Amino acid sequence: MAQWSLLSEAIAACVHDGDIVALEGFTHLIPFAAGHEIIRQGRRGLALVRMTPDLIYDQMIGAGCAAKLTFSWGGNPGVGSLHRFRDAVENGWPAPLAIEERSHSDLANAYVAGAANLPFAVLRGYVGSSFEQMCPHIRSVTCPFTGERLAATPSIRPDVAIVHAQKADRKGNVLLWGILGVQKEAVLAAKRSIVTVEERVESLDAPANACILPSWVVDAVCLVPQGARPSYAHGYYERDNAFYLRWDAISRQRESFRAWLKEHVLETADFVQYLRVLGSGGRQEAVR
Amino acid sequence: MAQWSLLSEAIAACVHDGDIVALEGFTHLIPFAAGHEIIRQGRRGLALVRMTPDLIYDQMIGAGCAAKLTFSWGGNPGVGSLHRFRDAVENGWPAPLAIEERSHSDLANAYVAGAANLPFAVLRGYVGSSFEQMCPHIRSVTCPFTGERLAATPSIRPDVAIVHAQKADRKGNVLLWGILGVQKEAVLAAKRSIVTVEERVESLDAPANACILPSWVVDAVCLVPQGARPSYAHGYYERDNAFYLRWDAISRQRESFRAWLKEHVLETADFVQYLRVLGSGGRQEAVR
Amino acid sequence: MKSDFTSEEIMTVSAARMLRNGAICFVGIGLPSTAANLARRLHAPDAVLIYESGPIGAKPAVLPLSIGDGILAETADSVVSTPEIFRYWLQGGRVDIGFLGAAQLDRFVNINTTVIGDYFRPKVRLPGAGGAPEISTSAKEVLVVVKQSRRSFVEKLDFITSAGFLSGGDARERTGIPGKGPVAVITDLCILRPDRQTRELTVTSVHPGITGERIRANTGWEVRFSDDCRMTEPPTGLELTTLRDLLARTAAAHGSAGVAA
Amino acid sequence: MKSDFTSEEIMTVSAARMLRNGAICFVGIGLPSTAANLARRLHAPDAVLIYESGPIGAKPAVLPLSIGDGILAETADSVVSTPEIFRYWLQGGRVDIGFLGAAQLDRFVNINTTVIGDYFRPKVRLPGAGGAPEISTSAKEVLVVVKQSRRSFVEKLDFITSAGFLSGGDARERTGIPGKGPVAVITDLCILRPDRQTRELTVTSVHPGITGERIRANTGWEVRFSDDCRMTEPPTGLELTTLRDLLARTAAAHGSAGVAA
Repeated sequence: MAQWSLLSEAIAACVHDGDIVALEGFTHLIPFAAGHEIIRQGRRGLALVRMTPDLIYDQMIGAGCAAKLTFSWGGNPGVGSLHRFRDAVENGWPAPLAIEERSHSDLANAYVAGAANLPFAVLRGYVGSSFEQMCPHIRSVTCPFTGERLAATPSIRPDVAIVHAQKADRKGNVLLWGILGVQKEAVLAAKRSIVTVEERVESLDAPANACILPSWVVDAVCLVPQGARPSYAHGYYERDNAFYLRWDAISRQRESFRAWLKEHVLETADFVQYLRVLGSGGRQEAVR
Repeated sequence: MAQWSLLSEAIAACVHDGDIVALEGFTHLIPFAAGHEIIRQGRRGLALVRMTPDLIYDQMIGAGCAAKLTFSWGGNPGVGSLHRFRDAVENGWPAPLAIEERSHSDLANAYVAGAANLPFAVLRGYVGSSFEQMCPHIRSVTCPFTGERLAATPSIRPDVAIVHAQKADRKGNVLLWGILGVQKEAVLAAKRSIVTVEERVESLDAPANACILPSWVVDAVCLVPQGARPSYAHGYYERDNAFYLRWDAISRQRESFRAWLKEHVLETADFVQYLRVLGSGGRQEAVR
Repeated sequence: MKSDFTSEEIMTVSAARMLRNGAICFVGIGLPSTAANLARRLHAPDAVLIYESGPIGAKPAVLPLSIGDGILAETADSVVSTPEIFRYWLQGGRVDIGFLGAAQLDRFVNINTTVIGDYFRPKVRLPGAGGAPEISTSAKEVLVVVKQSRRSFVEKLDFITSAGFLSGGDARERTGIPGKGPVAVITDLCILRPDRQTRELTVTSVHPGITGERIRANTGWEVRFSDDCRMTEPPTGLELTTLRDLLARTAAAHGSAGVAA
Repeated sequence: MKSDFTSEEIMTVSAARMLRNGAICFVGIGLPSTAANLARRLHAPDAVLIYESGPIGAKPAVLPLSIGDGILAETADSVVSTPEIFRYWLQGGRVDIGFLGAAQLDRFVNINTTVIGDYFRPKVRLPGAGGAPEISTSAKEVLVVVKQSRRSFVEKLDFITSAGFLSGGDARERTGIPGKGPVAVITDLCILRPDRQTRELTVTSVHPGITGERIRANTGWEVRFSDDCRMTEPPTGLELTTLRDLLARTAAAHGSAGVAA
C-alpha cells in the first residue's frame, strides 16, 4: 500500500547507491523533481534506465549519480545533443558511463517483459543493423513452430521506478492520462516505486479503463505540484520549451553546468525552492 | 477504412467456409447477432477460436458451422455444461469437432502475439500439467540469458475477428469500455474484422486513453442495437441471465436445440426479428 | 447436533475466513467469488479482488453473475484487458492468493477441469482450463473450495489441468514453479490441508455435525486425518447474517433468475 | 534563377508530396513531422499520423514541440502506450510509411544515429536508435528527409543503426526484413531514389536553382544521377502559404521559444 510521503523521504528510503533506477516519462510527465532529489541526496553508482534520457538524466549524469545508462534515444528533444551525457561517454566526465544501448521497440518490449515477470523479450528487431555485433545483450531466439529467428533481449527489472502522474487519491491510487509512455510498465517491472503527483484528491473519478496504478503496487506517493517541469503535465501546465533551449547553453560547458546545478539543485532544499530560484513563478500557466 | 454495412453483407463478404474465425467478448459484449448471421448463412468448416466459448459457440457448433475449436474454457458461465459442444466432442454430432485446448493465459498471450505479428507467445505456463504431453501445440523456448525454460505457443492469427462494441462514429472508429477482454487484440491479430455496435454517433467523445479501434483496422461496422444479447453491453443493457439458465434445457437434447435454432435463427431474417421472436421486447432495460 | 446453518454456508464461511485482510486475491467465479466477497464484508475489507476478465480491486455490492459482470468493472479500482491481467498481474507475481474451484482433485491437490476418460475420446468433456493452470503456479498461495464427493475427490485424475503438489513431497518445488501451491481445500464437510512432508491432503478441521465416516465415504482415497484435527468453528451469527444478506441482495438485484454465481 | 522559397521549404514541400492520402504514417519528430503535417493540410487530409509516444491519428493544428506533445494526444483518434505502439501498430505491420530523419546515411540508405568513430571510444556520441531500427524494417516503405552535406551523406557508416539496403542489390530482401525499405530520400538540394537493380541512391530530381556540382560537393560518395533526372516542381503558392502559415501558427502557439520541431 502506497504511503503518502515527502519526496525527500521517499528517495531516501527507496533509492540506494548502486541501484538500477528508471525515471520514465515519454516527453510527458518527466519526474524532474525526483531526479533533482536524487542529485541532492548525492546518490552514486546508479544504473540508470530510460528510453529517452533527456535533461533530467543529463543533470543526473553530470552530477555524478550514474555509473551506467540503459537507453534508446539520448538527446535534448527538438534542440540537439545532451552535452553532459556526451561528456560522460566521450570523456568519462565526471565519471565513466557504461552504456547499454537498445532501440525504442526493444526497451518498450523489455519493460513489458519485466512487468510480466519474463526474463526476456522477443521482437522483430535490429535486422541488418550493427547492434547484434556490437551489443552482447542483443541475442536471438528461434520460433519453435515456424523456425523464424527473432531478436531476444533481457527484460528490464529496475530496483526502483519513479514516475510523475496527474493525481492520486487518499489511499494512494494513481491516475495518469495523455501520453502514457512506458510508465505503467516501468512501475510494474520494478521492485520498488515512487510516484510524484500534481494533485491529491478525495476520489480519482477516473473514466472506464483509464491508466491507473493501484496503491498497492506503489511504495510512496509524493505530492509535488509542477514536479514534471520543464516537461509538461497534461491538463496542468505546458512544456517550458524555453528551458529546453536554454539547457543547451547551460550544459555545454562543465563550469556553467556546475554553477547551474549548485545554485538550482544542490543549494535548494526542494523542488518548490528550485522553481522559485528558477524564477518560474511568473510562468505558471493554469491550462487546466 | 471501415465500411458501415448491413451485418448480413459483412458476414457474406468477410466470413468464408473454412476460415479461422474468432468471435470474442469476455462475458461482456459477446457478438451474438454476428454468430446468428453466420449460422443463417450456413457457413461450414470454420476453425473457431474463442477464450470462453459459451452460448453463441454452442449454437454455432450445434448448427454445424465448426470443424475445429481453439479455446480455453467452454461452459455456460454460472450454469453448467455446453451440451452442444460436449455432444460434438464426445459424439461427433452434428460433425466431428477437433479441439486445440489452451489456458486463458496462453490464449490471451497468443492473441497479443498475433496482434504484434509474432509467430509465438512466451509465458510461464502449464508447468506440472498434462498439457505438454497431450497437446502438441504447447512447446517451449529457453531464455538466451538465464537458461530458463518457458512455455511457447503459436500465436492466434484469425482470418476474421468479430466483436461487439458500444459505439462507432460516422467514419467507423469504434469505442468500447468496461470489461475489454481480448477484443482489441483479436481484431488486430486478424486479417479481416467486423464490429457490431449498439450505437452510431457523430463523434465518440472518448475519454483519454480509451479503448478505440481506429476505422482503418476494421473492415465492416454494423449497427446492431442489442447485438450482444443475452450477454450485456455496459451502459446499455444487462445480462439476460434467465436465458443462460433456459439454454441449459434448450440445448440438452438435439431435438429441442434444433427446434429452437430453426424457429429463432434459421427462420428469422435478422437479429431484430430474432429478438422479437424471443419475446424480449418487454425486457429492454434502459440502464444507460 | 442440529445446526442452524447449511453445509454450503459453513463451507463458504470457512473459505472466507482463509482470506486475510489486505491480500491480493485472484478470484474464480462461483464459490470462490462468494467466499471472497463475504470475507470483504467481514474481516477483510481491504482484500483486493482481481477477476480474470480485467477488474482489479472489484468491490461488488452483490455477487457478480459472471466472471466479467459489469458490477465488477463499475466498482473496481482499475479495469484492464484480459491479457494484461494474466501478463502483468498474475504472471507478474502480484497475486497473494489464487482462489479456485475444481471439478476433480486428487490427494495432492492436482486439479482436473478438462476431461473424464481418455483425452482424445472423453467420457465427459469438462469446460477446460480457464485461468487455473497459471493461477495455481503464479499465485503465491492457492485456496480451493469445492463440494466433497467421490466424484470430485478422486484417486487418480485423467488429466492434470492445474498443478498441485504433483506426485507429492518436493515434486512441485523441483519443477521451479514460483508459487507455494495449495494451502487449504475447503469443502462442505471439512477443511483439508497438505501434510508438511508428504503434501498429501489431510483433514485438519471437521465441520460441526459431520462424521469422519461421512468424510471417508465422500473421498475417493483413504483419507487421513491430522493428529490435531479439530472441529470447525461454527459460523457466527454475524457471518451467517452477512452471507445470507449478501445472497438475498444478490437474488434481489438479479432476480430469481440470477442465482447463478 | 532567384527563387522565392528557401531550400528548407522545398525540402519540406517535396517530402510532404511523397505522403499519399490515406497512408498510415509513422512520423519522426522534426522534419518528418513538419512534412507529414503539411501533407495533411494539402493533398493528404486522411493520412493517419502515428507518433511513437502513443498517439494514433494525430491531427495537430500546429506542429508539436516534441514527439510526445500534448497536442498530439488531444487531437488523436486514440492514445495508446508506447509499448503498444511498437508492438501492435509498428511491428503489427500496420504502418505504410515510416517517415524518418537521419544523422548520417550511406549510398544504400543505411542510417547511423549512434556514433561517429569507434563504438566503444566514440568521437561523437549521437542520440542513438530511437524507433528507427524497427521503423526501417517494419514499415512497408520508408521516406527519409535530411539536409544534404558531406557530414550527413557519407561513404561509410561507423555504425548501422537502421537498415536501408545494406550492401545493396538484394541484400535487404535476403535478410527476410518485411518492409520494402527506403523509397526516397528528400534533401534541401534534391530527391534521391534507390536504383532498381543496385539499390544505390541516385538523384532523380534536382531542386530549382541547384547545380549538379553543388549536389556532388555535398555528397560523400560519387553520387549518380538517373537518366531521367528532372527538375523538382517548385512549391506552389498554396504549398508555400500553407507551410508558412503552419510554421507561423506554430511559433505563435509556442512562442518564439517554441521553434524547435
